[in-house]
Amino acid sequence: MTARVFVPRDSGALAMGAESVAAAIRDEAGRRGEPVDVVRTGSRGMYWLEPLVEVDAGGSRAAYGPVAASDVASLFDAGFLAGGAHALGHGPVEAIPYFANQERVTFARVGIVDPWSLDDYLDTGGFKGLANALSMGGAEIVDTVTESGLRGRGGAAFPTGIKWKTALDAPSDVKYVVANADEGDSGTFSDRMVMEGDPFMLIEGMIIAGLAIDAREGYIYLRSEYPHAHETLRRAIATAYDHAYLGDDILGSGRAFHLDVRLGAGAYICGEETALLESLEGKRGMIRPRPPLPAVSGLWGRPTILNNVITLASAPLIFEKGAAYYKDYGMGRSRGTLPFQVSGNIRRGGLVEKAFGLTLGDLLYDFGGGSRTGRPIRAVQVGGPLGAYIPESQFDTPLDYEAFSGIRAMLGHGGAVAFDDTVDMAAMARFAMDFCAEESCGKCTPCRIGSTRGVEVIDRIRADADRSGNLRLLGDLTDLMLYGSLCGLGGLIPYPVVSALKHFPEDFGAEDVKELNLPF
Amino acid sequence: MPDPDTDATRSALALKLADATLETLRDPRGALLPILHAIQEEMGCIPESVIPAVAERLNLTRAEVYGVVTFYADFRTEPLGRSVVHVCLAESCQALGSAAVADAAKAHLGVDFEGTTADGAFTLRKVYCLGNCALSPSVMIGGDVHGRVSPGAVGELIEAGRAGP
Amino acid sequence: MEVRRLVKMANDIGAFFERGGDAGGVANHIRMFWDPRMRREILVHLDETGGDGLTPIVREALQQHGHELDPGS
Amino acid sequence: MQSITDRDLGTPRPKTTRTVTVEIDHRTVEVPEGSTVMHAAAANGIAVPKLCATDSLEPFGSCRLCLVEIEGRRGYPASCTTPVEAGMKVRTQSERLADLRRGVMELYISDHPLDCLTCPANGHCELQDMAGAVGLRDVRYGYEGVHHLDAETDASNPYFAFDPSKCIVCSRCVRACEETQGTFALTVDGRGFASTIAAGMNEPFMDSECVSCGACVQACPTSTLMEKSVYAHGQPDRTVTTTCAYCGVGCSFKAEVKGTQVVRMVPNKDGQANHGHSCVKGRFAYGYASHPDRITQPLVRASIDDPWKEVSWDDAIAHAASEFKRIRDRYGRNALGGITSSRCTNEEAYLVQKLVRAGFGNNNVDTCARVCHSPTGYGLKTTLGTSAGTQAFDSVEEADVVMIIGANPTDGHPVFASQMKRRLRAGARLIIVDPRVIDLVRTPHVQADHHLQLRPGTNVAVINGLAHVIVTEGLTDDAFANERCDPDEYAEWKAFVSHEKYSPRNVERMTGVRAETLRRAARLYAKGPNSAIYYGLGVTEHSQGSTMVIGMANLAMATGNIGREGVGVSPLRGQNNVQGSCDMGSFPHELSGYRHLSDGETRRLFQQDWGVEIDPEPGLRIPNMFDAALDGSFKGMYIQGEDFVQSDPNTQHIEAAMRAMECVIVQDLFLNETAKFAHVFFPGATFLEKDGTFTNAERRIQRVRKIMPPAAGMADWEVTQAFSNAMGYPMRYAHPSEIMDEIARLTPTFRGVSFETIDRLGSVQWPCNDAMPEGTPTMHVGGFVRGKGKFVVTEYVETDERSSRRFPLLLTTGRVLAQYNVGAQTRRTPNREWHDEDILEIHPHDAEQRGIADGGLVSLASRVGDTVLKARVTERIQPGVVYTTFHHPLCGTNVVTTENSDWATNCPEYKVTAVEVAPVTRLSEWQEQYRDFTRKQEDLLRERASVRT
Repeated sequence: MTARVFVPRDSGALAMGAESVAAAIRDEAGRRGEPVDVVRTGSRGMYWLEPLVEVDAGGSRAAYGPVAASDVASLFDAGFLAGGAHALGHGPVEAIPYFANQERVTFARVGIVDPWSLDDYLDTGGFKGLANALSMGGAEIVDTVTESGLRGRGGAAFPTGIKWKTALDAPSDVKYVVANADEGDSGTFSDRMVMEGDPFMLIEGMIIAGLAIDAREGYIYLRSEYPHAHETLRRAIATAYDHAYLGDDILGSGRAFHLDVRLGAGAYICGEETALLESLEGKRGMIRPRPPLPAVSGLWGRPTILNNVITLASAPLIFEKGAAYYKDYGMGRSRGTLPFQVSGNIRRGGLVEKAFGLTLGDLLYDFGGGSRTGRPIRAVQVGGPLGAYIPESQFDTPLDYEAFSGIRAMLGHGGAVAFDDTVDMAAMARFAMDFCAEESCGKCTPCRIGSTRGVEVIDRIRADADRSGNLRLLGDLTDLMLYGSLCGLGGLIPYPVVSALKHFPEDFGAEDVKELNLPF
Repeated sequence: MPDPDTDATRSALALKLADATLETLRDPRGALLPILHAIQEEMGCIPESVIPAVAERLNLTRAEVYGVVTFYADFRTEPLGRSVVHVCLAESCQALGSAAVADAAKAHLGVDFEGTTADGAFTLRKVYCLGNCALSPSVMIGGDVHGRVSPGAVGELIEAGRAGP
Repeated sequence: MEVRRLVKMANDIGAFFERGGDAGGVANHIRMFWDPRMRREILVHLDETGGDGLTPIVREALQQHGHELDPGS
Repeated sequence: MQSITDRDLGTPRPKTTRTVTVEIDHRTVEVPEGSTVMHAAAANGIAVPKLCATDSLEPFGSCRLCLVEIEGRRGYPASCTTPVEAGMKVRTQSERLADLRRGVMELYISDHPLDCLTCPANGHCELQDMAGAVGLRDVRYGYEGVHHLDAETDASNPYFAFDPSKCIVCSRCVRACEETQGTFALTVDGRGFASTIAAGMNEPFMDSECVSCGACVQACPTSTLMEKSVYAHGQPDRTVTTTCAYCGVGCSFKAEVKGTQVVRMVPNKDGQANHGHSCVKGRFAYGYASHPDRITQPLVRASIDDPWKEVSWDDAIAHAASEFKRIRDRYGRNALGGITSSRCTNEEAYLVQKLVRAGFGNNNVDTCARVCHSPTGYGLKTTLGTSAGTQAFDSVEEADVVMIIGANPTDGHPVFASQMKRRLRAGARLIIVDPRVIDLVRTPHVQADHHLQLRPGTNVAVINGLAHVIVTEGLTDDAFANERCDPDEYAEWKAFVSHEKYSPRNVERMTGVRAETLRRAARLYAKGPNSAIYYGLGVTEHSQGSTMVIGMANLAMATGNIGREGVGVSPLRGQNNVQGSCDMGSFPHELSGYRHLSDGETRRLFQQDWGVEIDPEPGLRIPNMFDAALDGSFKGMYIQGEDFVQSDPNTQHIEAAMRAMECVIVQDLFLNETAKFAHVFFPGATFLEKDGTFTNAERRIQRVRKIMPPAAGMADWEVTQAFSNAMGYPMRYAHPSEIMDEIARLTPTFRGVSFETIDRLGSVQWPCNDAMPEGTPTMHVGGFVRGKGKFVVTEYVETDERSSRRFPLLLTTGRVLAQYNVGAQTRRTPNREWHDEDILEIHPHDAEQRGIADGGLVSLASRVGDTVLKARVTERIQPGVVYTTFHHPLCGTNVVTTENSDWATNCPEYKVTAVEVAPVTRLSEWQEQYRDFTRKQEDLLRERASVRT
């Protein structure tokens, strides 16, 4: 019997040598005359174990990792094809506590199936949601999404049902669905994992969104830094066309949906939805003022559903298992699960899908295992480069949208980046301003000039040049940027800056931050 | 000094790439970015001299195309080294010492960010986030991402990524 | 005036009214838009040469409506 | 920078009559629904600080100065991008807002030179105003940070400078270039703090795609983009609203003046034809008014070989009158005639025709419309009942399909072209009928759906072919046509166009337009639902010009595309007042308001008012005048503001006619080509030097207002009046308004027109009378002016001018953006930097056959003459056809064009001349003669000084 070995093709695994591991397994199997079927999968999200090789061992999958090509011979020697014991062995994947303690809802398939295989997708419940949605009217689809309590997973957490309803109600003969796959926040990679590990789920979600508002065209706007996701999406879309999930007549329903991937070109700002639309239209990625909302006037001026990848990828499950099933997860107004991503200076970096309610400390210590360097974790930035730095005193905050805004932080896309106690928080504040200056589209004044001046002001503070005057100026500047900027780049960059200053004033040589007229 | 013959050849090639790209698109609107990607992939950059031809094909002005080229960090009007070394400087990588990795890369290559080695083999650039944060620090060399890169290992990785002329 | 040019102008007018065979239209147009001396000269041309160079419809117009065109009448 | 007297409401006024009630700063105000908060506030006298917003551009939201507080909303929404909602409560001022606004200004000024006192915008700079308004006292960032203060000025454009060190990157210039002008020549280079404004690929403005319309200059809130004239003269102190004296669009301008010095011309935002937009001519090319070539003293001479004598006005007028009387006595009253000018005011045109009819005692009056749009008058009057276009320019905003026939709006009527392009970008479809690939066939963001690239001279076949498809495919609006028009004539016309002769396949053979293209264009036009025809001299300047105008009117009537907004048949008039000069009774067969002399009632009205007998017989038309001059029966001509030696066809024929006359009086600004054959020269006044009115292509009558005294002491109407008095027919007008009062008294369609009406309404479109006291934007609403619309069959008659072995190519002619008509004005401005000579366009195939290289010198010969000019090898022109312009006298385009003309109106057939082109190395014989003659005439002019001193 041919043994099945699973080696991820996820780009994180590839960055750790998964390609050569897969080759080595094939070679070694050939040499030994043991028939092996190497299946390429997405990642389980336990990146500290990548490349994580799994084998089919009687109903469960035995895990070995991190495997280097040089380990392969010894794995064969240990009989890993039958789940044999080895120093790199972890037993059944599902039993690894990091994994066992998750609620894998959206990521149920990721790391398990071959993302290029439509059969794998269908075998695991794929396209059942679509089949159900095809029997519903647009309003019913939108109602279902509303009932599920799904909120935008891109960061703003806007109720998805309302967004879809706005696009449904906007009169137009042409509408669009756009997936925001411009996942540019440091510390986030869940979109990439979905696209690399379960692309049909995104495609299915987009088709459902198309059915909801009678949009017949969709685009995935993908950042150019994700070539593997691009490749996987292109293959999956081609397959979906071949099997009439996409095209002029979806599964014989008479409904049409077409889907393309378009690449960004190295502009963080294009993760902002209006800049994304400009970019998709082939223009400079400049922020558009709102109103009008994209749901009313989006791509080429037409009503457009524009959602983050995970948001759209959540739809198939909602339609497969019902709104109530999804809504059952979570707490308060944060329903369902969120794929948290823990990274930075952390022992067990990876993806943790959990219902809302887990605390930051749980994520850092229970899952993450504390810092990689073994030193105390001093600060965690949650929600990407525009997210606040959170000090240890707030690690007990539940990972929930409302709880986070309560401490003037944001959950964003669910990424948490840990820093140990060697971090210089004034340098991190400077970095935030510098990042803003690098990535500002240049439209609004507070961001265009303010971010550059912000770097200069922090430099003066760090150089102790009129420190108190410049600290006051930094307070005023962050206030202006927070309240005066056109979009979330300039408008949120005060979060890392001010939080760093407020929680770690010593790094700025600041004595009393209360005097500083900080915006929060 | 612009060389009209070279410019004409380049423009012809750019037009060919533009047409080939347009064929792959269902909606020709918004074709500019895909076309610029195709040109850059083939020609290593988007020479200013091809911008008028691209503009003409898409019925845009050259000002518009130029504005787009200069907006996006990916696009450049001058070619880079044969292999590009991207050091991620986003927060997660910083948390694990990407600054030291960057310094090591600079020292190895003898250039600063945006610099190209004298032999044209490498250009060093910074990047914000490769999506490999759980395996920081990350470096991308010639399109291949490497995780958990230590300052000591970066030189070897770079050399392994050296592309032939 | 050079009669060749008047003949050409008259024939151009004739060509427009040709289709309906509307000689009256030709005459009326000349009556409404031509200076009397031009009208006189073309009539003289008709008298003297029998309308050399004129198309049939123009000749017909001048013959049938000459009295309306003659500024002296 | 906008005009010094403009009020800027920040964002455009919404097009609605519905209102909502909101509260702003505790005041309850009623504002148009869809207004932005900023507009609502500004319209009620509440100024919210702003820099990136201006009411000529869509909201942008970048400067963040206009933040306000709105009850119930989080944060501080930008008032420029937030629409009002009923019941909304807005605060525009608070301490918090003041802090934020100061913060924004502090950032701006941290990257701005502190040289207000020496800045050309000093005193009229929005940045300066805002710094004051928000009370900026300190820039705590200092000035040592990164900045753009060392950026270099681009002075390549002759009219304005670009100083990026003053730039605040508000993108108003970029947006104006896109939204207002539609050229998209500007962009932002880079992003973030590094963003800078760039023309083209960061090129000098002159090398970029910029067409120098001035929209960016007007939009700029600082001195970044600033007229060089403001650098030179400083800020103006008053404005005078007047009307452009270039093309038939009739842009309203605010002349900004210091004393009598025009500092700059700013398009009037309230201008009803141009809505605040302009082109490179009207905006900048007014310098001819103070050009040293201006002649400012009357001149007389006995013969054209004599030197000129400078004399007083009294002597000049007495001399002219005595000469004209002598001619009248010797050759009879019909030996005299006059030409009214389409560049002068309505009042002046009216006065010249009155002088001819009442003072000379004949009807030998004509105007340059003879050689451009006379077929429009004939064709539209015949079919619809009025010799004028049916629409206002704004009508295009309601059009779904635009069909442009024989017009090149981006060059000839640039400001209307911008409005049209805006509509096209918003989705209207476009059909172009033109032998040449004009810009609108494909220009950034505009692409014609169909280009019917016909052979010159085959218009009527094309229009019949379009009609054939529409009729035979049942796409007509029979209900409309049968109700509004004579049903019998309609049926006859349908039968006529349905004939196989005009089937698409046959039309393809006749015209070169592919049958399928013709079919598709016809269907597109017929299905509209709102289809509008715009046309130009490519329709009228043909042997069948009038037929074609009739054909277009037929098509519009048959498809129901007339009598409402968004449809119609609209001539794009060439000269500023060509509509007006026609309205004023400048034609030899009709009195003002297009009433034929044969109408006894009308004649009696004038006879009573003028106290003279009016000859009931039509007079000579321009070409007839030349023929009569050569024939010896026409001896004296008073020519006001017209240069037909350059502009009219068959130059050598005209020159001979000029030499045959005994007294030619030219009234003009310069010693133009015609004046070189003159015996008396009356110095003319520019539009800046007199009062009056112009009527544009949409029948809009607008005021021309005097900004400075006439350079020669008298306005043109005063000279005509003095001349009339000297001729023995008394005129006693104290002001042009009295002339307009007389016009109104004698012209039913002008009954309600007066200077007072125009001043009150801004402008008025005739008919303006008791029925339509505020004028008539759209004609033929509910019924045609003539009663029943008249279908007239339009048989295609091939022109005599066809290619032959000897002359195998067809020449067609046109205009360029930078030059105007004979170029007398624009050649005397820096506009010549764009176009310094006429160029012959030739297709690569024809060029190669003849060994012609791009830029090479070629001869252009027809059966009447030949000239030499440079060639441009281009695929804009089809094989077998060549194209040029006629803006430069030495280039001699009209040496080649023939005396063929429109059957109905004698409008010359400029658009079709059989020619041959060949490479040469030197100028033509005519050009050598022209040079000698011009040199001699210039010497004779120069010698006048010595006569005086």
